[in-house]
Amino acid sequence: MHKFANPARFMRLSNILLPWTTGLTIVLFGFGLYYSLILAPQDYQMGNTYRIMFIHVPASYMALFGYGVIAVASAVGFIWNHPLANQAARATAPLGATFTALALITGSLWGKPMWGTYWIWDARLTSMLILFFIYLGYIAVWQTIEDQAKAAKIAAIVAMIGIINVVIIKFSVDWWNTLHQPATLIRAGGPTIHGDMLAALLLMIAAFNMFFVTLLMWRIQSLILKRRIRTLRLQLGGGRG
Amino acid sequence: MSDILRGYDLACIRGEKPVFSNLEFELPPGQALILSGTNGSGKSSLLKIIAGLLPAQRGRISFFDENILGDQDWISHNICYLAHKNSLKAEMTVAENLAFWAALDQYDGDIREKAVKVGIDHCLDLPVCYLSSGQARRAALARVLCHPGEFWLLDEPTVGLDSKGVRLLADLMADHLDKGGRILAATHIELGLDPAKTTTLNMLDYTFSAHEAFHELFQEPWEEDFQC
Amino acid sequence: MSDILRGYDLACIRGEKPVFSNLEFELPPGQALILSGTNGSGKSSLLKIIAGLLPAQRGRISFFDENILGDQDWISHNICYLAHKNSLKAEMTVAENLAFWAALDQYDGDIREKAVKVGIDHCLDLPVCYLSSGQARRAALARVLCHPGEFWLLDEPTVGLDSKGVRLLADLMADHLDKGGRILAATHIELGLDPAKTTTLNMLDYTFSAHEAFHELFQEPWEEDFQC
Amino acid sequence: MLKLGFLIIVRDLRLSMRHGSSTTMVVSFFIIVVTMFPFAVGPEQEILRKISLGVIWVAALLSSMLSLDSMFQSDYEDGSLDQFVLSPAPLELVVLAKFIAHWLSSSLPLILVAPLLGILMNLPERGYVPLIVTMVLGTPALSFIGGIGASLTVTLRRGGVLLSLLILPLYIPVLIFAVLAANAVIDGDPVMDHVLLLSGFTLFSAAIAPWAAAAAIRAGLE
Amino acid sequence: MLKLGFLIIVRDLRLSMRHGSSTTMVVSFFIIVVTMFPFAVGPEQEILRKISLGVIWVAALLSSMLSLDSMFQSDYEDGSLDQFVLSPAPLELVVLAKFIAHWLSSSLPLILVAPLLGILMNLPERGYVPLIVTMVLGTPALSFIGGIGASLTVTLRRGGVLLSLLILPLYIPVLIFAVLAANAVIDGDPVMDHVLLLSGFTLFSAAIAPWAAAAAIRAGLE
Ligand code: HEM
Ligand SMILES: Nc1ncnc2c1ncn2[C@@H]1O[C@H](COP(=O)(O)OP(=O)(O)OP(=O)(O)O)[C@@H](O)[C@H]1O
Ligand SMILES: Nc1ncnc2c1ncn2[C@@H]1O[C@H](COP(=O)(O)OP(=O)(O)OP(=O)(O)O)[C@@H](O)[C@H]1O
Ligand SMILES: [Mg+2]
Ligand SMILES: [Mg+2]
Repeated sequence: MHKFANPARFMRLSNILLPWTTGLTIVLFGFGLYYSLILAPQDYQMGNTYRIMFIHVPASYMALFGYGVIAVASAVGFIWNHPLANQAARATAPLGATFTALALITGSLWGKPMWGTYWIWDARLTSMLILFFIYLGYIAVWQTIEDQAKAAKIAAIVAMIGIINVVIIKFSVDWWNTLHQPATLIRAGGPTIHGDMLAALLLMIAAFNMFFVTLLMWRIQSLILKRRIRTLRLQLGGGRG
Repeated sequence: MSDILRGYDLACIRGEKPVFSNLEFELPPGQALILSGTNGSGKSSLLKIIAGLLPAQRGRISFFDENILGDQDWISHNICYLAHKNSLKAEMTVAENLAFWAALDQYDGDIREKAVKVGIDHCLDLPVCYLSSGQARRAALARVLCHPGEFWLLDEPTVGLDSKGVRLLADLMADHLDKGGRILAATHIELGLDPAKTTTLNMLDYTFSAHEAFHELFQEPWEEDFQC
Repeated sequence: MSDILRGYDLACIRGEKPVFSNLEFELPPGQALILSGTNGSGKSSLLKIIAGLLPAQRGRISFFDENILGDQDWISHNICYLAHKNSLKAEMTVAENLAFWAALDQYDGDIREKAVKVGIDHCLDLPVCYLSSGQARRAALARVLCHPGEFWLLDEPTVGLDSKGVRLLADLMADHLDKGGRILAATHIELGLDPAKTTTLNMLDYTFSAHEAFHELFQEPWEEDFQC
Repeated sequence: MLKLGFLIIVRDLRLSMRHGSSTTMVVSFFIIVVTMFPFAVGPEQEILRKISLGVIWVAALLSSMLSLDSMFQSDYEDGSLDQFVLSPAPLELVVLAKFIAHWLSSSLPLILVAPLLGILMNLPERGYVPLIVTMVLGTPALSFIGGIGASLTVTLRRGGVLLSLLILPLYIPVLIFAVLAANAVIDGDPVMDHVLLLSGFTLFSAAIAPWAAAAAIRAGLE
Repeated sequence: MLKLGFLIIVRDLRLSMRHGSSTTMVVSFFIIVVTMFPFAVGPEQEILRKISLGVIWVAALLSSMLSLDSMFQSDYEDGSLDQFVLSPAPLELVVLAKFIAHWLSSSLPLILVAPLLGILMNLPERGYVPLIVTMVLGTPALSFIGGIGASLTVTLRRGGVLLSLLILPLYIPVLIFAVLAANAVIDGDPVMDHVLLLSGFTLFSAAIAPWAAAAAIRAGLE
């Protein structure tokens, strides 16, 4: 465990991996975009607007995936006081928040032609919105606390409480909404999805995933370097006397 | 098995700034250890580490062969910590403040008598926000007297005290030592304690370089494959 | 017409508590006036009154035949006040803090040079919340140096300073006196200033009895028809 | 042990009475926020009736949140928090006592004035009892969850606004269940499910809050 | 003189950017308060549409208020306020600069995100422009009036809640005129009266606030 905690080893490993993941991301995006914009047929109901799906669905998955990464990394960081895990959790947060925002934006852009309004208080939409807030709170914790060790611990507590809350919210919002407005609006796809559409979607999801991993490694690298620089600067600045 | 409080190999890093390392100390019963050192040399940090309020980067503190570092239970029954801040509620009177802490720390002696000892008895019924800086410090010292703990950790206890107050404090500390108590105090002022009972620890003997500290944080030489 | 700052017949009551009365002082250029007295004798209160931060119960302070008590305009251009608190923003670096106050106080000298003088230059780029208590006090002293005012009011300036810091402060004060500045300082420590340039004001000579204070407040004999 | 907890509750209640009584202020804030709504949405009785329950609950949430800030902040600033950590009373007990004191001094009075606001907001008559009952069941969760937030932000400079960001999302389940339960009564629907969920959430928060808050305080000390 | 004011504005803005940006947090509070309403009053589009404008304005009031607390408090606690009183800059100028900084760092961002919340709350399409315009005209009054409140309570320990009690009633005219004006536009009624009253109130508060606040601070020093 602690072998992997070593930032030098991480830097070495990620320096080897990064070119590959970057390349893979580009290739996957190339294929994915080709499939989704050109190969996949027009939808007989939604016309071309449904193509938003190829951004929307992967972004939604990444939003959830990101929070999972934060939760796991936080737990590891909190229990074993694992510096790299803490940095990983920290690095994931803005990525996850961005993908959440992307899911919200593409979703509501899609909602306008589908439902005639950008936003309805549907259970899934609502819990996504709250997930976004939880991301923001988590990021704010990191931003507010200067001392990294302390920030890591407090952010980990926030993340772990947050994951409980995501579950409770998901479930309570379902309750809240079924009483007032049965959710019948979403769901265009389902099992009847066209083969090329499915391929395109899967490719895009894979591309987004690679993209996510690549960005994450980059961010962890830059956080480690930043920390290194800060330590050196503090030593230069804050000698004794 | 030894009744000496011993610190081994202590190191401290604050906000990524290395403060001290390899620090060792010994504190037998009835003795005082005075921490000296320039501003920013880590006196307050050391006291907080011993009190369990700050995690040490490394090292241990043993007492009867147990590591008491971070042992909340032991600490709470044996250590009395006086910080830069006075821990008094401005809205409550001095008497109320002292009574509250005494009850929480499970001290059951006479509070007024202790207040007389630090010369704050005439302010017992004043709210703390009405006190001058020195009076408030005296009230905080009264809290120390109303604590059953054997170990006193005092962070600049003389701040704000007039010269009579400083003498008073020195007498109280001498008393505590006579009763077999122990004191760790950070101060810039000569208190005039019995030299036979006093050891001085100079924080400047334990400086910590950034290079070392970084290794410490990341547990392995780093420069070999990464230069910046 | 005189260039001596003179206080006449000053009295102070705080929170219904009489602090001092009939206080008089003189402060010619190039001189320091050290306020001494036990805790709670009113040193900080006197400084605040002179700085216009606290209303006096009675009395006046004259300078060139003007009463400067509460004359915000005169005070703001001539007085530099260092309180118990450091007036530094924890979130900003020392340099940013000093630059801000210097600009506001319309001082246009070199700030870094002053920081070197109080030995805080290596912390200039640190946020204030990273400083130890003594380092923060030094930063506050640097602010005093970056103030164009001739009158320094220093309330326990040595708090938290190590012995080197105290010597440094004494030198800076001596410098200021040599340049014709004046200093009013409350302190419990012997600073070692030139005795020819120093007067000591003992606050205990000006105690204010509750009886007198009561008359003062109600301006009329009261006891004759009401005994308690 | 219990004695220590009781001691802390008494001290906190006494502090909340001193200096202009923070209790009065929470109550006034509650009243003012609610009375702003008729101005904001217009005086139509029908709309007011429909939103009354929700508005009262949101105002209660916000008022209870407002006083959270001071739960640990002043203890931190004057160094008392360090002493609590050092004291023989377990930190979990200390924070639990503080949560209880917070509920007594800030939520209990809200429950007492809520019926008055119901009148102002044209709450349907069948709504009063459910409003009170849901507040009794739900507001402790506000103190517990809010307490976690307060302990997370206490060691931060100006954590006040961050506090709301962290805890408002956690308040949402309380709000949902409470309003669902009260509305179910008003509409004559079955209500037990919602009441159970609400109580369950409160119990759950009571169970985790002391541990989480104590851990947060320990982590935040410096 | 102007330079000094500018200096203070820059400093305050910088402080509000540091440490997790209090601006972000005010905005988040704003968004969260608004999103609580659908949970409280139910997701029906029609009701939400009716109350949307009012809810957004109330949330803006509360968010702007939330950050008032820090306007003078931290300066008081660390002794900076004493130095401001002693500085050659007139205290009226100092507080004016602080009011402007407060508006820039807390109300301006609210105005920018308000349209988003309009979408969430199903605001009628004709409502967006009036919402923005009334916010531009009305929010400065919030900073000015709030600033008076902040200066009155700064020297009190834990004045935060008292603050809201003092100023919320004074916020109500802003709320009334703004909502009337915006609704008049939506309903196609004549609007100039309301707009003039709103602007008048803002100008009036701008005229008295610096004097009142400076006087309050001088009176409160001890
Ligand atoms: C802001 C509005 C929206 C949000 C926040 C949102 C959120 C989400 C989320 C979180 C997921 C993935 C998680 C899951 O499968 O449960 C998802 C998937 C999906 N969304 Fe949306 N959505 C929005 C609007 C829309 C609209 C307007 C449509 C089309 C009418 C749509 C169609 C889909 C589809 C087809 C999937 C994939 C479903 C599946 O494979 O499970 N979404 N959305
Ligand atoms: N805010 C206040 N309200 C009411 N009374 C006060 C206040 N501050 C101080 N006092 C009282 O005024 C008296 C003088 O206080 P002051 O702070 O001037 O004393 P000091 O000489 O500076 O003491 P020290 O050496 O302890 O700093 C004290 O007896 C104190 O109790
Ligand atoms: N909260 C903090 N965050 C980061 N660094 C800190 C913090 N507090 C102190 N430091 C740094 O740690 C070092 C040691 O500080 P400490 O307070 O222990 O010094 P000290 O010996 O007590 O000094 P003083 O005599 O001035 O009180 C200082 O160099 C300081 O810059
Ligand atoms: Mg110290
Ligand atoms: Mg004093």
